[in-house]
Amino acid sequence: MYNSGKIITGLIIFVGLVTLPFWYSIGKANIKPDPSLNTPVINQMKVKHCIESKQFMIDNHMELLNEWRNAVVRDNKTIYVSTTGQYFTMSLEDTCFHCHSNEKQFCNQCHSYVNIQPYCWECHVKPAEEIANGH
Amino acid sequence: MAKVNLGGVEIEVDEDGFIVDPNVWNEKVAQALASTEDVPNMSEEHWKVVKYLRDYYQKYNIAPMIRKMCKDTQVDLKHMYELFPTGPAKGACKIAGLPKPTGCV
Amino acid sequence: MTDELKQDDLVKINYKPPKKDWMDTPVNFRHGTYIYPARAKNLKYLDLPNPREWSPTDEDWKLPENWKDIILNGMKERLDKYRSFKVFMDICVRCGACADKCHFFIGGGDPKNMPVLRAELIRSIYKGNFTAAGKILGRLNGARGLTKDVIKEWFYYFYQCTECRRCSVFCPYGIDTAEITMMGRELLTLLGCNVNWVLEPAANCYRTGNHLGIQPHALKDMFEMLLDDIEDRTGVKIEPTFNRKGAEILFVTPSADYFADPGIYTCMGYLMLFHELGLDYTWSTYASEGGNFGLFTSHEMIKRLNAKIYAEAKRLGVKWIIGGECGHMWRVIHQYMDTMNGPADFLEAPVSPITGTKFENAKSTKMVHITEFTADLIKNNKLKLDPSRNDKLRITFHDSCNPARAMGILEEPRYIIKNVCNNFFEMPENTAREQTFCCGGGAGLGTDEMMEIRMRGGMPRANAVQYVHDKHGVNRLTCMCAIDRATLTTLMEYWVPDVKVTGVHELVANALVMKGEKERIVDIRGEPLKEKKGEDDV
Amino acid sequence: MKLLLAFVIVLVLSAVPYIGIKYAGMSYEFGVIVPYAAVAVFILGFVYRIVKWAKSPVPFRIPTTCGQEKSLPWIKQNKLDNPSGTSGVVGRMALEVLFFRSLFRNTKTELKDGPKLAYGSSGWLWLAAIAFHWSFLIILIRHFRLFSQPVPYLINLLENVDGFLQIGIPTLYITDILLLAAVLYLFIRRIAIPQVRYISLVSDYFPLLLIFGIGLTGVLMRYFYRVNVIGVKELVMGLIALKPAVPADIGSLFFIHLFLISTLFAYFPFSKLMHMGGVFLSPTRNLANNNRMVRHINPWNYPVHVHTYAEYEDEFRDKMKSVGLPVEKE
Repeated sequence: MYNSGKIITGLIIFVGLVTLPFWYSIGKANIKPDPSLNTPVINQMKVKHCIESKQFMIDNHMELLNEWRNAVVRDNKTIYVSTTGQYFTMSLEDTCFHCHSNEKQFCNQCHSYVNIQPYCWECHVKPAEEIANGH
Repeated sequence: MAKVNLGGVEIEVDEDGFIVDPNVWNEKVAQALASTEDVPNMSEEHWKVVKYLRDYYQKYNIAPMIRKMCKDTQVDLKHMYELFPTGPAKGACKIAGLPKPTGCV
Repeated sequence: MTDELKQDDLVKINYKPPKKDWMDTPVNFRHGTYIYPARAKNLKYLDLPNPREWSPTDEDWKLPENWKDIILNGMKERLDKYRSFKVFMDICVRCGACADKCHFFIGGGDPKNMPVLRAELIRSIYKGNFTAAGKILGRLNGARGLTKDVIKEWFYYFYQCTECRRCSVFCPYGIDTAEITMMGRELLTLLGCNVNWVLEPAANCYRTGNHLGIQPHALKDMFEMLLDDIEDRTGVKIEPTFNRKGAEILFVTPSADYFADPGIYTCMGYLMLFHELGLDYTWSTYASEGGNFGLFTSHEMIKRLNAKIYAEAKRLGVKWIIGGECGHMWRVIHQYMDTMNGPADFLEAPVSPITGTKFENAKSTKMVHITEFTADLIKNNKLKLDPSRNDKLRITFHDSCNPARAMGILEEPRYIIKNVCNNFFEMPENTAREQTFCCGGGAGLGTDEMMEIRMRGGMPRANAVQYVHDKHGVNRLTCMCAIDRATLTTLMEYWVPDVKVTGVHELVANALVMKGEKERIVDIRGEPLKEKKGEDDV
Repeated sequence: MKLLLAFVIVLVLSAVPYIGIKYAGMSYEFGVIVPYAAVAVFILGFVYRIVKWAKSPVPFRIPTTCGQEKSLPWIKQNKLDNPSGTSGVVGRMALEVLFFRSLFRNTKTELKDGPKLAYGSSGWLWLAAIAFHWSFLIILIRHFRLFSQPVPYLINLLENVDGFLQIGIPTLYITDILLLAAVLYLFIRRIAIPQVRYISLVSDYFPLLLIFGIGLTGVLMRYFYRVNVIGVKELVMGLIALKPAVPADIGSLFFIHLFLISTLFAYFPFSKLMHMGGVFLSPTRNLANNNRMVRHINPWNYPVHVHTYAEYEDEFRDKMKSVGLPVEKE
């Protein structure tokens, strides 16, 4: 007794599952994220610079925000001193969104690409979309 | 298989000392086998049992059930073990030149 | 037999494996741990290869010149024929869950008696010769070359496995060491490396129809004796028939049941039961063996020996078959017979003539286990039973390996026992039902020269009996297997001397109230039904 | 010795992509060719192995029964441990494959003075095995977020459940911890239990260490030494769209991770890891115990020499007649 029918069915299911990503991607446009800095505030900046270096922000913004939250909420500290010695108010809404007022074009670009759902908005209000005109 | 001297004759025996060919058996051989089974002297009772076994084997090509052996020789099992300390199946059958029984026994 | 074995020595078990790798540890043939080789005459009678005089302790085993090719070709053939063998060779992850499930490992501590390592003995050769990874990586991947020492090791350890399948219950992939041992033994058979305790019964069975070599006239004589005893104890005269054409049912049981103590009492139980029912049945002298030592030799030998049952059923024109209490016999009948020697389309689906019950679960093979048959009788109130006749017995039940793990016949014997006696006690959970422990002497190991291994391997079983003996005063160990009845008797004498061994239908025989019987004052063994005062060992 | 060797092999396997990326700039080789090759070997090898097994028939129906058979109607059958039909077998296999039913039975035997044998239930191996396999599966499925665009909702759900503790940033996944802990346990157990160490081969240590390496590099990437996850996804999406391109600056840790996974995939079909497929083909588990109800066919069943009744009677006729047994020929 060989049970070849069952085995072949099993194999097809198995191969189908293993190659599922290939099938799933068929016909879907592979749009790469493109975070936009096109906001009125940023456009007005002469030197476009965040509170820390770009690479640092890419790698560590989540931890920075977490630290800020803890500092503000738990320790009542509100001033952040950057590595270059500048002072910033630790505030998502007042500091971050002051420049990055385009959540959809900025935050969500990468977050949705790699499927990250930050829980910022469980407390914070999403900023009103402000995109500079004429882009 | 090994050959041993039993009653002055070279006889082939198996690993446990049972003689391989029941036909080479005789009383001298029996005497010699008895001494290997803790039976130094073959009494009349011993001979009665051994001869019964021989007869049974010649008729049926097999050793009798132990129970039957006791019944037919009028030797109860306890006494059988006194006569043949290594047991009726092993000791008595061996002395009588019967092969060892095999199977689920 | 057991005299020179000291229990104190036996229980000093070192479970710690040696420092040296197992592949570098050669086997040591020591008296008490191996079985004598099969006699040339038995090999010849069965047309098996390489009949010769030899001994495992010899340096030269007189293997055929091309022994290596024989083994490798034999392996290839079996890998292609048995998915079980192939899959089991490949998927073991060596998790070790099986290690302390084997009674031989528990009782002896030899690491090669861990089922995983027993399989590695052959798996290492498989890897070295049949897998790319093994050929390239060699020992790193657990592969090794085939040498004569490997054959010796196989002989030693595949005849230290009772194919009880306990390990396969625990294996996450169901790897069944019995299957591997069977392959190992088949391969050894190709070289003529068999043991006499298996092959002599097989040759006898081939010739005379039963393991013990009982010829038809001797069989008849033995039954006379049993029938006299029954009449003596019950006053009922029974006249069974043999080789009778036209009977409704053929009855087949292990030959030990009508030859050896204590099986004969079980056999008397069958005789009395069938007589009382007025069953239209016959015994056969040609198919006079239920057991099948082919199972311990090769699949081909299983088929050759088993063929007699259907052939005889056909010749006699019976409708269906009942089988007696035996362990490995039922593995063969349940798992192999129909496939090998069926279809039994000349028989009818079994229906109990007494109760009208259709044995749906046996409708293809057409062979019913006697405990299924009897349990059905009791359930339908067809038997008059007086369980108090077994009152001096405090009973426990040993599930025989094959009925438990190859059939799952667990409740039927218990149901019968509970109806024919009043004092029944189960052994601990991890030692009963599908987790039951082997008697230590199954699969052709039940011979005296294996005594040390048997007493070691039987220790877990004996230990569980000891437990119920201490706790509940158990003095009788019931089983439904002829090998058990022989080997457990020795085992009990050695470990738990107060406990005697009995078959299920011996208990039935005692309890069965027969028409026209005289007052029973002795049990079927001829011993007083009631203990004399003061001798009560309860 | 075996252990050390396995360890060294995993170290070397980790060093290879590191050196290749850092010093030879072989990001295309390690980012594209190796993963493609590994997946191809995995799928083809896996299918090959299954087909190889499938080519051997199951000549006899040999289930190991672990409970009451189906017999008389009033006796309760254990349908899962002794199934008599397809549904029971499916149930038994599901319990086996999903919950490791047989391993769950595991006991530990101890010999005490007396002698007394004691059997304690021993769930640690089962627990570690369950934790390991399920964590591995969940982590694998979670990775689908890097393999799909848009990411299916189910993946979100799984991520949320796995990370429900909301510890740390990024959120700690329970399965990450479980996987590493379970592999570590399985590994230590292999060394610490003398019998298990005795049976262990290089090919037993190696996959454990390899998987530990994969888990470790994964955890390091996520929680400690960030790699450019956007770049990772771009690489992966390019691979599955069959338009491979390797973005710059992903970070060599990722390539170590990827290479170890590729090794695992390529190694899989040639190793004991095939138990994943084999467990489905195990004849002691995947067959119904309906032997006496339904005839099982052995495709290679062949005629054998038997001792016929006629031969038997010829040899014993006189003896049979002497005791009145009926004979066919006078």
